[in-house]
Formats: sequence, C-alpha cells, structure tokens
Amino acid sequence: MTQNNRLSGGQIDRDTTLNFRFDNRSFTAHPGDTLASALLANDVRLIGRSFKYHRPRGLLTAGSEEPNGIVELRTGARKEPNTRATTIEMFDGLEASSQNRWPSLKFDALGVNDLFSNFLSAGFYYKTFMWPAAFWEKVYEPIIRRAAGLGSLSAEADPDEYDKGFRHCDLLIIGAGPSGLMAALTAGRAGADVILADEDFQFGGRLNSETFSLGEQNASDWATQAVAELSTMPNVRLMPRTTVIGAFDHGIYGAVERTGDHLPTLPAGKPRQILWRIYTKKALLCAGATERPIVFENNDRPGIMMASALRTYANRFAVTTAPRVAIFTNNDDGHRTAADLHAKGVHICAVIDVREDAPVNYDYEVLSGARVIDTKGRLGLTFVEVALPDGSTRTLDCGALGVSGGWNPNVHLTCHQRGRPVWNEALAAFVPGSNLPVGLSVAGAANGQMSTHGALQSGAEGAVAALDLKGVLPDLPEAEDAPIAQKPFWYVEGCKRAWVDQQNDVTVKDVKLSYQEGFKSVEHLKRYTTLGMATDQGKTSNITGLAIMAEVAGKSIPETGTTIFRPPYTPVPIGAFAGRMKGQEFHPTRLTPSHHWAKERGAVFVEAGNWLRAQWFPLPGETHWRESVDREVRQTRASVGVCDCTTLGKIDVQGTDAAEFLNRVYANAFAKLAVGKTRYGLMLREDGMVMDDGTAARLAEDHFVVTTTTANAVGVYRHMEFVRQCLFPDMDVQLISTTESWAQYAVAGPNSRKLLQKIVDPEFDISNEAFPFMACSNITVCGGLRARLFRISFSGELAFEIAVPARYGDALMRRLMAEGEEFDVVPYGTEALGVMRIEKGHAAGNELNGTTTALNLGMGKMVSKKKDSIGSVLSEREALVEPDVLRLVGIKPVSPDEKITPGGHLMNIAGPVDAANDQGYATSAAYSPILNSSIGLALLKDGANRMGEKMRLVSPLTDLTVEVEIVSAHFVDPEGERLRA
Amino acid sequence: MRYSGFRVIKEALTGHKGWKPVWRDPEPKAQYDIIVIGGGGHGLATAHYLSKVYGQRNVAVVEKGWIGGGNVGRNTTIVRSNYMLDGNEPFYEFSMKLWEGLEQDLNYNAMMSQRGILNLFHSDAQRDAYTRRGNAMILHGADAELLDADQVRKEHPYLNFDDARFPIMGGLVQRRAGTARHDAVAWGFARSADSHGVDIIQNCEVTGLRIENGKCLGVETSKGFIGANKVGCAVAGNSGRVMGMAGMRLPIESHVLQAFVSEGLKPVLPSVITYGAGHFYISQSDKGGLVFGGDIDGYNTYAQRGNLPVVEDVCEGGVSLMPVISRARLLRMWGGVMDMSMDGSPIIDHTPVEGLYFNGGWCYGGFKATPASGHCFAHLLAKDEPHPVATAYRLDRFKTGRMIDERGAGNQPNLH
Amino acid sequence: MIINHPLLGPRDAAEFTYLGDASLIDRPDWQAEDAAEAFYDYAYLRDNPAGEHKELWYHEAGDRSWLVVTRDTTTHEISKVELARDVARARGRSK
Amino acid sequence: MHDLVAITALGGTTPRVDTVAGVTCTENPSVALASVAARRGQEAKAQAALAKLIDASAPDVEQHAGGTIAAFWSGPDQWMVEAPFDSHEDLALQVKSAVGDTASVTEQTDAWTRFDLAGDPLASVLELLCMLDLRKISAGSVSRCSIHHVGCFVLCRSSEAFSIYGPRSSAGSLHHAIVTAMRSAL
Repeated sequence: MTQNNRLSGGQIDRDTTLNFRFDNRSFTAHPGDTLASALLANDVRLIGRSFKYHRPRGLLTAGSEEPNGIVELRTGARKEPNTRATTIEMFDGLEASSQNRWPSLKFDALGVNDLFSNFLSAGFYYKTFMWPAAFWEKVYEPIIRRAAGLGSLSAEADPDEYDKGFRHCDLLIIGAGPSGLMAALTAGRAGADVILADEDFQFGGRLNSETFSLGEQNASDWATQAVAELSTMPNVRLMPRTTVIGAFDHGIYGAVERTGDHLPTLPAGKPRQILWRIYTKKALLCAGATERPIVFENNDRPGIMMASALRTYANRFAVTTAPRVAIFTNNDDGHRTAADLHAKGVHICAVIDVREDAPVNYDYEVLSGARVIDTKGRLGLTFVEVALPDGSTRTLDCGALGVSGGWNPNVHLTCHQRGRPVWNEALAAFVPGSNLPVGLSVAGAANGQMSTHGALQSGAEGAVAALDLKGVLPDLPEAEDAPIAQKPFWYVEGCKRAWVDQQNDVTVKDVKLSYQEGFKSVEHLKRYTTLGMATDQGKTSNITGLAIMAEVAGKSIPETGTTIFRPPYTPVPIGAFAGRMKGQEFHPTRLTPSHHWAKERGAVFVEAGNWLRAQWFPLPGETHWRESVDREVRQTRASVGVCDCTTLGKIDVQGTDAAEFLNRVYANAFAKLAVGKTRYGLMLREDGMVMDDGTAARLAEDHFVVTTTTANAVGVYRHMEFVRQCLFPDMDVQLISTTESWAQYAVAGPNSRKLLQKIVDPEFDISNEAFPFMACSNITVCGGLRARLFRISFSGELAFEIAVPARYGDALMRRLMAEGEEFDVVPYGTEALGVMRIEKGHAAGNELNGTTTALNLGMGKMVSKKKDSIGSVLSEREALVEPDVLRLVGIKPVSPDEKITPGGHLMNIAGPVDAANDQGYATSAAYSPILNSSIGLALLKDGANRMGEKMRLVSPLTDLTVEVEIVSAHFVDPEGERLRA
Repeated sequence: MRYSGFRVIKEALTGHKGWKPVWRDPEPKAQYDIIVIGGGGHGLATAHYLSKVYGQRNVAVVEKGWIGGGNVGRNTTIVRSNYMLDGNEPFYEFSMKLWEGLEQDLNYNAMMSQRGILNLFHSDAQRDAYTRRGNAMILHGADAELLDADQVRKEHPYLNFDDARFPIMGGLVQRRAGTARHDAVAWGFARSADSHGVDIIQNCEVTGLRIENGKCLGVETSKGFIGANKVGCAVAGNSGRVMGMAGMRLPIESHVLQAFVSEGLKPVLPSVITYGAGHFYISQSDKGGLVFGGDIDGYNTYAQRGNLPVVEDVCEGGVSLMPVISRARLLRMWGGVMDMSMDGSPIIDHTPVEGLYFNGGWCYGGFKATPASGHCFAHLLAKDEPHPVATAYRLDRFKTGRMIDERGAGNQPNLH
Repeated sequence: MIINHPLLGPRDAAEFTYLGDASLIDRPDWQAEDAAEAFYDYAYLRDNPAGEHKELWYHEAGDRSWLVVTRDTTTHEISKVELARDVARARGRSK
Repeated sequence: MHDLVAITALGGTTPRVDTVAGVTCTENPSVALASVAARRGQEAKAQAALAKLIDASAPDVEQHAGGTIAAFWSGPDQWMVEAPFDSHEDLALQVKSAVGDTASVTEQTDAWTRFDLAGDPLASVLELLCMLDLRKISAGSVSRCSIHHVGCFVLCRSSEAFSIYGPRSSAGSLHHAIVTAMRSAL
C-alpha cells in the first residue's frame, strides 16, 4: 500500500523503506517514523476500540499521552499489550494488531454496548447485579471480566532481559525540548555533571514539530546542533529513549531507558530496558506541556485529534491525517497548526474558533464565535457540524479535525511527593506549586513559560539557579515570544455523549451524574467515573473533567480541587523493576564447601534460606527418600556419619568483656565458662520469646566462637551489634562473622572418635579423658592444617564438629569418607539430621517460631535471674507463666504404623473436636528407624504434667485423626550416656 | 432510594434525573450520642452497624477530608479469613460471613468476588505452618484446602515451575476468600448509615479531644466543638496522632505500604495468590488491572508514598513467581499509612479515658476486617462490652503477655 | 532515601536495616522496683510522632554501624545522623 | 605440611577467567585475609601497630594502603589485612603477633572470594552492579556495598583495575552478576 498521506519535508529518512504489518496488512514506513505516523501515512485512521462502549477509535495525540491509539506490539512471548502507537519507534518487520475487539476491528460485536450506553452510566454496576446473590460470581462477573481489560498478555514467560543501574549527577534535566537543551548547554558549558534525559528517541521536543526559527536556524536544526555540542562534552550524559518515571526521596529519580525496543531483535546479552536509579544533587523539570481538548458531541471519532498532534505529524513526520482538515480552537496556537498544514498543501476547510475576535487569515476561512456541535463517520470522521454565532449551522466535509483547548504544563513529577499544583488564571491551567520535591525546580512550558523564548530563557536561568553558577546567562537565539491568546473553553454547552476520558469512556454526562449523586470531590469523581484511571493516566482528561465539574458546581476550578499525579510518569514493564533478580537469580545462591563433592555423590539438595544443603544422599537402588534417610540415621547411630553444618552462623566474639557481653545476650550464664569448653546458649528477644539458640566455645579468656541457627545468622549478628553499640557501648567487645571462613562438619556416631583420630594430628589427644563432652580446641589435621574441634552433639550420639579453612572443606570431606570406609561411614543430609534431633528432642526452627518462651520449650530454668540478660524481665509476664502454658512434649502414635502430621492439633481423647477444645499442636514429626515408629514433638497445654496421656492428633485439613501418647521429648538416650561416651 | 436493575433501567429511560446523592452533606449538630472519628471503611461500617443493628440513630461520623480517602481507598482489596490463632480466626471468619451477605445488607454492589486465595509454600517448615493454620481455620468453622505442587500447577499453570529459585511445593487455599471493590465498600456503608440517620460530616478535621475529669465530652474540629456521650476513634494510620490528643502512647507505629496496579488486561489470573518465598501478592480486578503489593517500606512515616527499593523488591518477587507478567506495565503506585501494631493484630477496646474508645492497629489487614471491625466496634460503643469475637483485641494484652502474634515477629512492628 | 552516614557520607537507605524509635537505646534497669512496667513501656509503647523522629538504622550492607537518624515522618527530610554508640554514651549508657 | 588440596570458591582447581571486549574478570584465590578490630581504648596503639605491619599509616575511612601486606578500612576501628596467600597462609597469626593485645584478630581468608576486574571501561560495568558514585572513586578507595543482594567490598586500584570481595559461599551468584553485567555493558 502506498503512503498516500505523506507530505514533503519532515525528519524521516526517505532513502530507507521499512516494512511493517498492522492487523495482518502490510505497509511501508521510513526510519524516523513512529507506528502512529506510519499508519496515518498509509491512510489508517481506525486503530482501536474504547474500553466500555467499544467505540471505534483512532489517534488523538502524537505523544506518550495517547489514550486511544494503543495496540498489541510484536507477537508470541514478546507480545506487548496496550502499547501506544505514538511512542513505538518504527523498525523493519514490526508487527502490531488492534485489541479489545472481536471478531475484527471494523466489526466488533461488543460495539453493541454503545447502543445500551444509556444503561451503562457511571457507576451503574454498584446499583445492580445484586440479585440473586449467587449470580455475581457465576454469571455477572465472568461476563464483565471478559468484556473488560484491553490487550491480552502472552501466556509465555518474557524471554527478554532487563538491567538495573545506578548513576549520579549534579543536575538531572528531565526533557530535551528548548528549555531542557538550553539548560543542558548552560550547565554543561560550566563543567557540571549533567544527565539529560528525554522519553523521545529524538531530542528537541516541540522544536521538532515547529517551522519557526531560532536565530538563523529553523527550530529542529537548532536542536540538532545543540545535541551535537552536548555530545562533545565528557561531563554531559545524553539519555534518549529514557523516561524519568518518578521523583523519590532525597533527589533519587527513577528512569527507564528503552535500549532495545526500537530493534527488531536484541543482541545476545543485551537488555531490553534498563531501570536507572539516578542520584542527583539537583534536578530541573523541562517536561513541556500537553495540549488539551475541547469536548463536544461525538468528539471521539477516528480523525479527530489534538491540533498540535496534526502539526507534529505534518512537520516532523511529513504526514497528514487526511487531505481535508478543519481546526477547532479557543486560542491562537490552533491557527498556527492551520497555517503549517496549509503551507504543506493540506486543504484547511475552516478554523472554528470559539472567540468572536478570532484572528483572521486570508489563506483559509476562519469561523469566529463558532462551535462544533456534532460529527459524523462511524469508523472515521466524514463531516463536522458547526454552529455559527448567528444560530445557523454549517457542515464541513473533512477527514480530520484538529482540536486545541490550550495547554496544560506537565507538572506530574512535581506531585510525586504529594505536592499540589496551583491554578494560574492567565494560562487557565495548573502550574507547579511551591511544595516541590527538595532539589527539583521547573523550567519552560512545564512551568508555564509557553513561548519558545520563555522556554530557552527559563531553561538557562534554571540551570544557573540550580547549580548556583556564577557569571551571566548565555546568549539566547532569537525565538518567537508570542503571548498567550486564548479564551478558556472546556466543552460545548448541551453536549451529552461527549468524551472527557476517551479510553475509559467517561462522558460529560457521567461527570454531571456523579456530581448529582454526591461525588463532589475530585477523588470521588475519579473513582466513581474511572476518569483518568486508564493507561494514559488522564493526561488529556483529568483537568477537563475537573473544569466541567467546576462549571456544574458553579465554583471556580481551584475551589473545586486539584488533581495530583503519582509515579510512574508513563507505565513501565514490571520486568524492568525486577531486572536480573528473577528465576534462579531471584536470590543469591549460597553453596557449602562440600557442595561439589555432594553433587558428585548424587545428593538431593534443599533450599535453607539462600543456602543449598544436601537433603539426603540416595544410593543406587533406593527408590524412596525414606530408604536413604533411614539408612543414614541407622548407620550414623550404629557407626559414624558426617554432615556439612557450615551453614550454621558463626560469630567471633573477642575482647576483655566478651564473657560479660555473652552474659547479657544469652539467658543462661557464660561468665564462668572455662577456656576450652563449649556451652549451649539460649538467646531471648527483649519480649521474652526465644530468638535463637546455639553454642559458645571459649577458645581463650577473651575469645569466644558463637554459633547461631542457619536461619537466624544474619538477625543474631545484627542483634549482637545492637547490644554492643547501642546498649553497652563501653564494653570491650569486637564481633565479626566467620560463617564463611570455615568448613564445618559434624562427625557423629559411636565411631566418630576413631575416625577423627585418623586425621587429627597425633600431638592432639581427643580421648574422652583429654577431650570430654563439650570440649573445644584449636588443633591441626592431615599433617598440619589448622582446624578447630568441638565436642558437641545435635544427634545425641558421641559427636564432634570439626572445622577447617573453607577452601580445604572439599578435600577434608573426601578424606573423611576415605578414612571412614573401614567404619562404613555415611554422609547424612538435613533430613537425617532432622530425624535425629527429633529423636533427641532438640527444639529447632519449627519450635523456635517466635512465639515460644524458654518455659514453653522446657528450658525455663535456664533463664538466669541472677543477672541482667535480654528478655528475662518480660518473660515473666503473667500469661507467659500460667500453669497451663504450652510445654514441649513428645508424641507417639498408639499404633506405630500410623503417621504424625506436623501442624495437626491435639484434642482430648474424648469430647468434641473444635477450636474450643484445642490443647496444642504438633510442631515436628519424623519416622524414627530406631524406634520403628513415627514420632513427633508438640506444644501441649500443661504438657509437662500429662505424660502418658492418650490424646487425638487431628488434621481435618489432611483428613487425619491419630491416637497418640504423650511422652518425653527425649526419645533416644534420655540420660545422655551416648554423647558422653 | 432502593437500587436494583429495574431502577437502573427506569432511570436510563428517564434521563437519570431521579438519582439522589448517595449520602447527605449535613452540618454537624451540637451534640451526638456517639461520634465516630474517621470516615474510612471502619468508621463508616461502625456507623452502619450502630444505626442498623444497634439502633443508635444519633450518630455522627467526622472525616477530615472526603470519605473513603484513607486506606479503604488505597489497598489491594483482598478479603480472607485464613488466620491461625484463637484471638484472630473467629473475628475474621465473622467478617467473612458479613462480606458474604454485604451487598444484600447494604443494597449496594461492592462486588465481593469469592475467587479464592492461594498461599504458596516452598519448604517443609512452611508446609507444616500452613497445615497448622489450615487446621485452625477448619476447627473454627472456616474453609481451607491443602494443595500439592501438581494441584497448584493444574489450577495455575502460568506460575514458575521451571526455573524457580524456590520451587513451589504446594499451597493453602481458602476458596471463600477473594476481593471486593474497595471504594464501593466505603460508599455502600456510607449510604446505608446515612439512610439510617447518621450524619456523615466531611472536611471536618478533629483538632482536639475535650477531656474533663477523665471523661471525654466530645471533639474539637475545624467546624467547631461537637459534643458526644461517647467518642470512637477509627483512624488507622493516624491513630498515634489522634490518640496523642488524649495523651496516650500506643503499641503502634505508622508505616507506609505501597500498592500497585497494572494496565488493564484480559483475564489471566483467576484468584488471589501470595508468594511464600518473596514479598508479593496479586489479584486481577474486574476492570482487568493486576493489583499487587508486597512488604511495607519499613520505616516510620505518615507520608502516603514510598520509595523505589520496595517497588523493585515486589516486582522481583512477582516476575520470579509469574514470568508472564514481566511485559505487563505497572500503571500506578500509591502508598497507604498503616497502624503497625506490636504483635500484628488489631485493638478494639475502651481506653483509660471514660467515653473514649479505640479501634486501630490493623497493620495491612484492615480491609478484609472492615465489616467485623465496624460491627464489633459498634457493639463496644453501644453496649460497653466487647463483642464475643473481639475479646482478645485488648489494649493491655502486651502488659499481660497475651499477644496475638501470627508471624512470631515480636515487638517490632515493621516485621509483622 | 539517602542517609548521610557520619563516616561514609551519603548512602542509599536500601543499604540499611531499620529498627525503630531511638528510645530503644534507653533500656531500663532490670533490678528497678518497677522493672516490669518499665520494660513493658520500653518494649511496646511508642510516641510515633508525625514530625521529627529519632530512629535507629543499621548499615547492614555497609560498615555495620548503628546510626541514630533524625527524620521528619511527614516529609522524610533528614536533619541529623549520628553514630548510635555516641548517642548511647551521651545518654549515659556504658557497660 | 598437610596434604589437603584446596579448591577455589567457584569450585575449580584453577582460577576462573572471563573476558568480554576489553574487560577481564579473574577469580583470585591467592590472597590471605585477617580482620583487625581495635580493642576499646587501644585504638591509637592498634593503628600504630597496623601501620608498622603494612609499612604505611593505617587506612582512613574507605581507604586501602600498604605493600606486600596491605590493609583496607572495613568499619570503625576495624580493618582487613591482605597478603599473598602462598607466603602468608597463617596471616592471622602474623597480624596477631604484630598487634598483640591492642586489637582482636580473626582469620578471614576463606570468608571471602575475590574477583579482579581489569580493562576499560569499567565504569559502565560497575554502574550496573552497585550504587557507588564512580566519579568520587579513585585509586586507593574501598567501599562496602551490595551487588545483586550480595554484600561486597569494592577496591579501586586504578581506573582500569578494581577488586571485588564477596562472601565465598555466594561466589557463583556474584560471578554470574559480574559477567552478565560485562556482557550487557560492553
């Protein structure tokens, strides 16, 4: 198809032709085009359907404020719904399709809604669909949901990558129009670190859309030259295709750079977009202004556009929407559009100006004091009906109507910290208020300087003021400095089906109805009618809606209220905020020193926080995980097993006050712990609940090594720093984490000593006498490698933990396996670890759930009352020491073949099963291959006094009821003889 | 005026001339039996139940701005009763039952949509905790189901089952949970309360509480003093400010919770989903927007806005769980100020000041509680005794050690 | 947000972990007559001001310093940043 | 001499090297580390002892200094001492004997993994990794910061040479982040 709406000139590369498809029809375009300009060039006016009434819609604007011209871009996994045709930079092979229509754009079945529009008035759904009650989910809502929504997502995962980055600058300039370019030149020449960002792929802003000149040059040439100068400055970073989306606290701005959206395909490893956090000393908002419509009957037909958009398409893209064009305006800027189009050979049917004293132009007809009262053309504008001052009407035959209602400064970012814009009577528009984000100032049209000269000057002044630059302003090129000449005019009296918010189908009638129903605040208006809630965020509709409500209320606009804007300035792909932190990279993965060895052994791994830990080590022939775990438990208890426990937090605590410090952070006493000994430590939160537990080994008078649970390592370290720095700042204590330094392995089982004796260097005696239970020492292994040995046991067996520098962890594990062959040594994972700790009745994560006290866990006596320790006072509160508080007990099914379900609740053997009779709950469970029975730990009311009692463990969720016996939590070796052996 | 489909048709045919304001805009009287401070969801619900259930007609709601402008108008609209502890579950299940009959009770379509909520788990410990929770729900008469990974995949094939850093092991489902149209909830309660004679007074900021000899006599406002026999404070987010006027310090901090909505999309998400390995929960509104959120920013604030790190954190969780939403665009973000309490649970209680009652500490769970909170607060105000399902929400529970701590995070509000 | 670390200069608040009101430095005497009441007040009650707030931040991804930040909770403006250890000493805390 | 064979943090027997365009990322296991934290009231003495050890004054906030044995600031009155692994595997002992009771010393050699970035332009790679203001960073400066949620030290040796220390257990994730940023930026 030929581009028969192309005009001469423009900033497109006519030497190159690009092919693209829209709704499966092929077209051609040129570099420099947007999808919107290319469609218009090819005489395509109908692009989409509206949200509610499915009215045929075309383009309204030429920028990111576009409400109507939204399409699904690309295909397959890369499909992007709701993409503005006006911001899509043309590339070869581009594919787009219209959305929210069925079966086709021209014949949309739901267009029928338009006929019933009278019944679908604002908020109608709040008043109906209530009977019968059951019908909402079943009937009404599914229909509404199917009809609602706009484009559709691909069902596939997004194949593209996104990056995040961080940049710093003295001055961030947002917008590269006349004010932004002038500000950048001023600040850049002064040597400041400047970032100049603009959402467009071509810097220049409105200058690219105008024909007037700056100094000797025409506007766009001046912009090109300014960019050329800026690009030679090392202290200036130019960021085209970059939208500054939000102004956050303390001068941090979010910006999204579209590095790949204009490319047919992304080069390998390159991101589609980059989310930048820009740290600024100062920022200057040069975001320009957005032209606003005048609202009239049937003002939403394809071909009815903003006048400035027609001008942009003609001057920048060399395109006219139609050969015959009319203009409807309340200000002189509308006439500029008419003049430019006329100069390009477009036929101007007439300029309809609401002002009686409209400027006359002898090249085409001007209808002063006239209004547009209706339009015709189902799929595209054909006729415009005009009411003349004398009461007569005229029908104009035209394919496009340019509407100009004046300009609204783009104040959005000034509102991002809840600042409110203020009404400017002269402009009849909101301008930035006084409460801007700290460090942000505003220049150019965004600040109400509507002339090009005003923009250039305020841009230069803005840079000078922001950076406190000495010296005079740079010379400014001569530029138009036309005063504002407009008569505020929001909508044509008497219109009903006249669209304020075109995408969400909010009409003048809806605004009036919402006021009639008492929704008088702007926020109520928005929420009740959905005005401004569409993907264009109301850029062309909010203020008009407010103005119409003000007229209805008989109040001034500022009396009626303001409307503020929230981030992001334009919608941003969720993926851009996620960056690379997704999939496997969502969180960093922490590997233990024996990971590579365990992988060779075919271990099954499990996430433990960010760690990956071996869960069990299946042998060939083992088909069920229980086989492996049972074997690991049996072999460990029968001979010896090895488990990587490096993930436990390790904190080096040194200093002359180290012992006293531990006395404060642990509930039990540490001051008198002998050097060379280890002690179990119970740590409480200040509210008396158990925070964590672990061991503290005293390597020297002034040196301890403390362990934490894997889950709480970070929190406990933070807590200890808090106690050290904030509570006892004069204690001589130094802390540092050593979790990663040491590969630490538990060697457990009756033969653990024999195995270790084979690798511990002979000068170290680890016999029971020389190295008894809870001993600890620095030693060497394998001929001189420094190591640490602790005789502690989580399994309840004779056990040690041995630590060597992490880089040797892999080798040590292999050595232990080799030396252990004669004992039939077994590596065991977290499952077997869990089984053995339950058999031994050790509380762990499931019991340390943040709501349990030492008393609950059977360690009440450990909380020393002879000293000051965190949490001891509040652990005494009445409800925490009542006789029937939960106590940790063991539970055993009465018939061993039955299974304990963690999370099941305990009920008395007789009586109702309900919340009122809840006695407690099972925290952990496992199958004990030693007892050949399922066993569990539970927290039971007054549990300590209910040993031997039969109860029901109920889990209606999993449809289980098991009769259990309450027993001691210490299933294995209650006297602890084994671990002292 | 009763709303119905027939009414809508009739009005449509007669040019919608008959629609009346949804609530009057009265000037305050000199004296009321009961004044509720706060024209948000909870305050308006309180007024509705006071007038409709407890027969209190001489009631005013005073609101500093426009009604529904607080958290009821800035949340992620989720309704559920999937709590674990005795102090909570009966209350939230009571609330769920009120939601189920709300449209008919209010004659206003708040679009309560019972599309279900799925809480995913990714570890054995999480599964055990959810099992305990699900059992507690059932024992309290609510509904709960436990799904394994395959069942989750059947219902939600678009979740990340292929390269998840924290694989989905299953989930706890409450089918009766869902979402409601948040603004409509506020408007519906307001309309009903108004129709039962309650004065809803907008743009009337409380500037002080008149307290003499330990008794609260009324409120000083931007529209002058308004007397009352009883004053109930329901201003979650600003509880510290208002109760501060009575010289009270609370077990509460104010924090901001951000929420997000995407551009409108054709239906992709059948229910509400929460991620167990990251800060992310999501649903899809009837208009097609993906409504999602995550963790609070974490620092004390009264500003209704947040910062980028949490936005990124939420989206990282979202894309990790649902790679299909990566190309969907985030359209709007906003912040609501939350009463974060010291155990993550609310307070509905009388205060040491006679005639002054307090409702707050809702953390970020206030929306789902709206009907029950209103009902129970109305009960307390009308009868001077706690409603049976709200007896645990006492102000003194931290002193006695009767915390209701679902998360086990203890006395650090920003962890709840 | 940006926290101007007394030693490191401006750092993004994302590097820090927030605890809460700086009154958490003023831990009561465990042996006092009213210890129970005092600890309840210390652990649970907050001024929660709308305005200037002294609060504790921990430079988790930095130098591990605890800081006392004076910040306006209505504007987020930060007027002062101190090392918590210095503040604690100034408030009479020692060993 | 013991007979256990070490592996690198990335699990290899030899260090990993990746080159994209003009920038190379090299895993560097041949460094020994020990932390030094001054005892309360001994700060001055500890600094003096450290200065003697590294033959340069104790590094100020966010600085590093020294020769064969060097040190960098890691926190208030706290430093990390660096030395070649082969000659100083027992660095902690050497440092302890140098500082005596004026400071607490802890072996940190295997707590960290080190990646050396060399080439140009490094700034465009680093700005995708961490929020440091690279304009303010010059040879001799050190910053602790977070890279893709991993807490790291970033040492600037020259505008074309940086060292990144990250926790050993996260070496794989950190390496992935660095190389991904190189491919993206270069």
